[in-house]
Amino acid sequence: MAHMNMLQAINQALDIAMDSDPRVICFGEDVGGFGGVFRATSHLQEKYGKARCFNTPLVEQGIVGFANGLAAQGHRAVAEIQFADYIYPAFDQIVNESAKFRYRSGNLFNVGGLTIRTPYGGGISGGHYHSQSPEAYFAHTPGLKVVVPRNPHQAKGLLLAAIRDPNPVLFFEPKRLYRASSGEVPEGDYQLPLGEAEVVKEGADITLVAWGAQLPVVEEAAELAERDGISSEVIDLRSILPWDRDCVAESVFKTGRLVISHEAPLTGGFAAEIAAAIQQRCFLYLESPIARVTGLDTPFPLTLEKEYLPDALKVLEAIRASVNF
Amino acid sequence: MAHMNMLQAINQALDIAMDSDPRVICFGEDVGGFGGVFRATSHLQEKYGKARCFNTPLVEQGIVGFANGLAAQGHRAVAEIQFADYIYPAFDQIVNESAKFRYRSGNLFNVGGLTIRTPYGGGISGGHYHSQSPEAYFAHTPGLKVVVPRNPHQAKGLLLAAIRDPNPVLFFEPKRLYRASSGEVPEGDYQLPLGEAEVVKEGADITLVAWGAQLPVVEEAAELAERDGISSEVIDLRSILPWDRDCVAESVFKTGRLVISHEAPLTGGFAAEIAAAIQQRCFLYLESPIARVTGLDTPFPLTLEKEYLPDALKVLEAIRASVNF
Amino acid sequence: MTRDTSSVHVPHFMTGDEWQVPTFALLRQDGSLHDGAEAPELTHDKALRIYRAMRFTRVLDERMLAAQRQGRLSFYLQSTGEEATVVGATAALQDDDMIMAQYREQGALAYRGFSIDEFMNQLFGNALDYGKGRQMPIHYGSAEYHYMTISSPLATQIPQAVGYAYGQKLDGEGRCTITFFGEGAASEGDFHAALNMASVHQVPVIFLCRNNGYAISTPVVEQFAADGIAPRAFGYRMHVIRVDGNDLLAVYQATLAARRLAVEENKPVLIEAMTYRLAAHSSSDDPSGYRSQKEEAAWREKDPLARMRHWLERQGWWDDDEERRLEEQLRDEMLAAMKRAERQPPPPLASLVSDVYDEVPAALAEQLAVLEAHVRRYPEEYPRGAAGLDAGAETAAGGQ
Amino acid sequence: MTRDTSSVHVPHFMTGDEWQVPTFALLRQDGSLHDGAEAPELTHDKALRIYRAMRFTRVLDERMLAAQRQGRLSFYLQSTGEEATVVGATAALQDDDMIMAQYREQGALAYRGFSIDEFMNQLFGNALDYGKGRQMPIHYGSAEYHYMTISSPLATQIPQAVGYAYGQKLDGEGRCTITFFGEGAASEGDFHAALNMASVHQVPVIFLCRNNGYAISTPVVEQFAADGIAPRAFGYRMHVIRVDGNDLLAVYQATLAARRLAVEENKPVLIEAMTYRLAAHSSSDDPSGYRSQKEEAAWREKDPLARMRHWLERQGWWDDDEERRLEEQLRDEMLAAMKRAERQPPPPLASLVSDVYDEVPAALAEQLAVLEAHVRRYPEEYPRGAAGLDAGAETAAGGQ
Ligand SMILES: Cc1ncc(C[n+]2csc(CCOP(=O)(O)OP(=O)(O)O)c2C)c(N)n1
Ligand SMILES: Cc1ncc(C[n+]2csc(CCOP(=O)(O)OP(=O)(O)O)c2C)c(N)n1
Ligand SMILES: [Mg+2]
Ligand SMILES: [Mg+2]
Repeated sequence: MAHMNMLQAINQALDIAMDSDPRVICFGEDVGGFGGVFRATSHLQEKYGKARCFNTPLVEQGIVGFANGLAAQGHRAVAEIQFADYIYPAFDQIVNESAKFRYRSGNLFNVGGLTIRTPYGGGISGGHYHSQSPEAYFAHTPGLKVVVPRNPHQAKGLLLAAIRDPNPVLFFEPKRLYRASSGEVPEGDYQLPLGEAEVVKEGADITLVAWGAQLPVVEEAAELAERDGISSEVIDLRSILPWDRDCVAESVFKTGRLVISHEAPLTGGFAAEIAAAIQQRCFLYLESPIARVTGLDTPFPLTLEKEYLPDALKVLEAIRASVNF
Repeated sequence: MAHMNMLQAINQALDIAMDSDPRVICFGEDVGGFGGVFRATSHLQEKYGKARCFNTPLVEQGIVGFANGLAAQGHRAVAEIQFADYIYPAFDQIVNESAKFRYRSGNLFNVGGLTIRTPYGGGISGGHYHSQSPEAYFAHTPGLKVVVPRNPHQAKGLLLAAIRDPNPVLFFEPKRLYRASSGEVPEGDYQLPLGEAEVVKEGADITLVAWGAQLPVVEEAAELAERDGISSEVIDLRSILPWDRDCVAESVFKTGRLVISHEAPLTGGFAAEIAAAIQQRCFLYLESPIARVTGLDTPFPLTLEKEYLPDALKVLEAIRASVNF
Repeated sequence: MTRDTSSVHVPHFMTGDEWQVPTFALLRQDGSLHDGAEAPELTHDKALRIYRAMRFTRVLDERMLAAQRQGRLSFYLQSTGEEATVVGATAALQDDDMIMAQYREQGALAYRGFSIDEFMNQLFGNALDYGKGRQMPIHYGSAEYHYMTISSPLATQIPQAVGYAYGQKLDGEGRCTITFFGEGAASEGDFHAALNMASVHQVPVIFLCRNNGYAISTPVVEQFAADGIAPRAFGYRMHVIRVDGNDLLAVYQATLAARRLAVEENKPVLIEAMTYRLAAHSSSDDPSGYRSQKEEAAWREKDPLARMRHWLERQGWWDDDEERRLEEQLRDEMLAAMKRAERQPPPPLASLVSDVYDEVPAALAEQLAVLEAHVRRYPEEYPRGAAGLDAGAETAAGGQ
Repeated sequence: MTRDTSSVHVPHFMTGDEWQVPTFALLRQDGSLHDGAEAPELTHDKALRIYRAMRFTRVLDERMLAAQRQGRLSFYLQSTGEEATVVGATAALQDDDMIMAQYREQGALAYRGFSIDEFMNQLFGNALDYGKGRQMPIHYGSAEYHYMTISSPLATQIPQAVGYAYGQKLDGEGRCTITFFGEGAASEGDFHAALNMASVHQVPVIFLCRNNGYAISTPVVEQFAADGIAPRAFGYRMHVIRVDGNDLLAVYQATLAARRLAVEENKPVLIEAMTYRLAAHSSSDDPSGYRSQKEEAAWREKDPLARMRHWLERQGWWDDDEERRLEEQLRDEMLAAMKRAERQPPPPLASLVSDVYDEVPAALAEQLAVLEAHVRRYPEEYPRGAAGLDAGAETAAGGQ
């Protein structure tokens, strides 16, 4: 075990992936000699050479198009999009191409070697173009996997799994936690399973579901609620697509209450899917309406970012409302 | 009143919009002399000249980028994307630009004059690239309006409203109904309200919500259910964003049951939002879980399209399951 | 930026009109060589393989358009007029170089040996279609013949070809990738991204633009203001050549040379083939609304098949008899194959959910189970689904 | 495609190395004119207006970077080294021509008269910021000065500028649009789309590329393989000129000529200004990781402000005294304005939901109501939100 922050854990995962498989190639804007604007790819070019870790021209649709082709050819393409807010020029390559590549060819061809890493989320005074959480767009796209880690240990294990998974994976990195989150991380090579949620804290009265940077927020809310005598079960979804319905449903069967929280706007956010699926699966067990604590239905603001964000107090209020329903 | 099909109604709406306001400009791939691959823009170039109705180069990101600028300048830009499946190259211009233009400038600038028309949906043997229903991607994007008409009368009135609305509007045209749906349409200039659902058929036992090409499907299901003695209330959402929660909630307060249907894949489809919002709003009134009848969580197929589609029989089964819960 | 750009003190605008890109041509329509032209080395066998592929394509297009008109097929798209461009370029490659095409390149598959049955199974989307009946007719793909499955969104394959070729370069086995696309598709942002990335990363890729005059109804003058697509290469300091796309020998020779640059020097190349889409855009289109019969007739005079045939005849490699026999044979084989394909069952119901991922996720397997139960309840309403119900049990499990 | 392209019979590849785009320059660093160069007509007043805007920009950048370092600002981005490019181009336009910039063009606003207070209110995102504190510092916008609000996603403004200019052409009032962007942003697909559409539709737009050598850490050699951005114009048969971007007079003259082409002949023009980003990319960046001090020093020798000042001095229009007075005055004014801006309250809570649409939709008004109640419950946790609670009541209603 070693103590490190999330960026270091991600950098280690990339290093191990490249070291253990010569077919792993990392690229994106500024990821080469400079090591990425967040330094997630530091030293990789030095270690593995310019052919395996390099800068691309500034064109996201080209980066992902190139990555699709490289993955189809049999390499493991690990592309970085500098901010999730800038992933949209590549939307067509991701949604129409990566996601449908295997299906449309009847499995003659696939881009399973593709992983797209991108920092997402607010809390860093980024305004609406350095703060977005676009995971729900991709979660509506069969053929993709969507993964979000909550801490360094998760980040390393999930990223290694994502790179080696035989399906295209979008890996959203909570940039607010890049340096803020640190902890013990196994030194060696390990993987955590995709598509499986984790019960981070057991509880009896209410289930709280979140992912990525929102995990510390709901954990804090759970602690606050504890003071009211409310026992919360906290679930980290980890994968948004496919997502672990069984884990959430099991929990709700027990608690009868559910609060889901994400930073993205409410309408059409992924909490909607969870609420829709769980109200169906757990209908007779629900003691109060499923609540969503999310960003407002607006673009992401700046000066009033704190007010905008679904913070622990807002989650706490939702917990109280649910329990007192 | 005149009898016409949906394409004729759309063509009339464009004609009236251009005639009544010299600032309305129509463009897109093949929309000029040829009048569009579906002929929705027939004769407009002849009538209003090449400067106001023209072909663009084959580049969707350019079409919408250009349209954003033209709208910001004060014109009413009506851009056609040839198929909704090809709107993704313009995703960045729509989601990062059109949707946030007014907000980010504090209302100094806006692209309210923008309307994007695009045919969507399956049922025409189009396989996965001429059949998609991508409305949910845009419904997760504050700043946009998303509208889907169900028949010629609606198409004309809603399109005129969309073009004149002071906000950017995505207008999804159900191409399966272009020629298949015909009916009486007022000859003159009229508008139907955006953001308001319509109760198409009143009923007591269950509420069915759909939009666009799915309307005839749920209407047929309602008829079939009638034979079982089940009385369905059928709601056409018409606008997906903003959507008319009050109308749906009122209905569910009365019926206690809700089935929502769309062609897009289940996970993260817009039915999830409706279900999530209505289970919260109508919690104590629901007699059975809210059901969703949708496309499978796969890309759109071809040979087995009929099996894939959420047809009237599948809606009927959902109605029965809900009533017999 | 190694160039020593000179400095001037009077403002002067350039437009590219300062120079021009000539068209490389070898054959006259009558099959004779232009003055000063030299035919590439081409064996008797290879020349006939090329011509047979061209003729195959022409006959396939005629037959299948007719079948579409009869309602036997939902859709078809011809390559008529562009056979020399597609087959000529393919013939200049190694048979295991990768091809990433747009949709009008059936000639490449024909040249490589994709069988009539393989064509038909795709066109009819039956149980034997490699694509499992998921895409519209003409969306062929073949792993065996190194032909990437066609995808309808335009230009997406162009940057993919760059990535594919980059992988080939890393593998170091001397292979390259060719990507075909129309002059319309070259307007997409993906094209620009691809050219730039290929030239920066020195990738062994050949960009072959079929400039056939139209993108559906849109003529080139409404697609771009420049003299064709070729000058775009200058923006990336990429090697470029323009070629008479109806001249098999010229396309072949240009592509041979391009392949040498790509594979031996890691220099990507743009080839602009000047040709004409003699047929409608597709079976859904009627070109009489946007172009003149006179224009079409003028191009029919430049038919690439006739030109190649005349050359072959001059070599003494072909005659009317052989032509007639080949046509008849192709027609008969196609008719028979079409019937075989039509008789095949549809893909099994379970193929609806396989290949979305490498394995079928639990939630999707559940969706299939619900659908299967539904189809069993109403078998007469879903004849295709019911037909494939039991056949497909293992498919669902295996994901293949 | 009106060009009569000649036919050749030997395959020959071109790359664009056949010719080159020279750099238009007028001023030497010492303020004298190059041999054969002629200065554009520039009145004393206009020359000083230009120089003051350049100096304003330089001082603003210095002050605000310092403020950022002190933690008073979250972020800042300098234009240091590129003032001649931005101010020179702006000065050649009509004051009501539209400007659609990338983010490093504060000089354009300074030239047009955007006040120190207006700058500061945006930088501090306070209640007086036109953008209502929604975007990061340096995302200025001004309807009064025809300066489109900056948007962070790169290159999106380039096709928008084409649409804007198309609208101006329809209006027929002789106005045009200029769009600024970096050589990195020119790699985006939007750039290609914009050039193509502008040339096909003959739109009065000027594309001004600031080729400053870097896109964050990425040097031009990893951005493109060609000799700069200029040759891309040839792909669209667009007028293009390359200019020494540190030479105010040359940029001014080139842009004047470009505007004439755009407005009088509806010919879009690409200008590539060769310059250098003397500072870090932004306050978040440290260039020592990717370029040498030697390289920076060499470019510091070409400082565009010094060059312009030397020219002014040669005209007898400027001297050390005036320079010192101007700097002092600017510093004092900026300090005072910064303090004023910091004292302003934040935008009202209701500004979180206005301007998403022309009017606040019911569901969003509800979300605001819930938020307001929450902030009232925990005012000490949300000091900014609580501060603006009552001030903002009418804002929510009016949507303005
Ligand atoms: C991204 C995208 N936009 C639009 C279309 C619809 N479309 C199909 S083919 C076509 C014209 C293509 O023209 P060109 O590239 O010149 O090829 P050609 O048909 O002439 O061979 C269009 C607009 C599409 N398939 N994909
Ligand atoms: C679409 C998009 N991708 C990435 C970024 C992140 N980013 C901001 S500035 C920048 C470099 C831009 O370089 P250039 O265009 O040369 O302008 P300069 O900073 O040199 O003025 C990058 C990559 C962005 N803002 N938008
Ligand atoms: Mg074409
Ligand atoms: Mg730059």
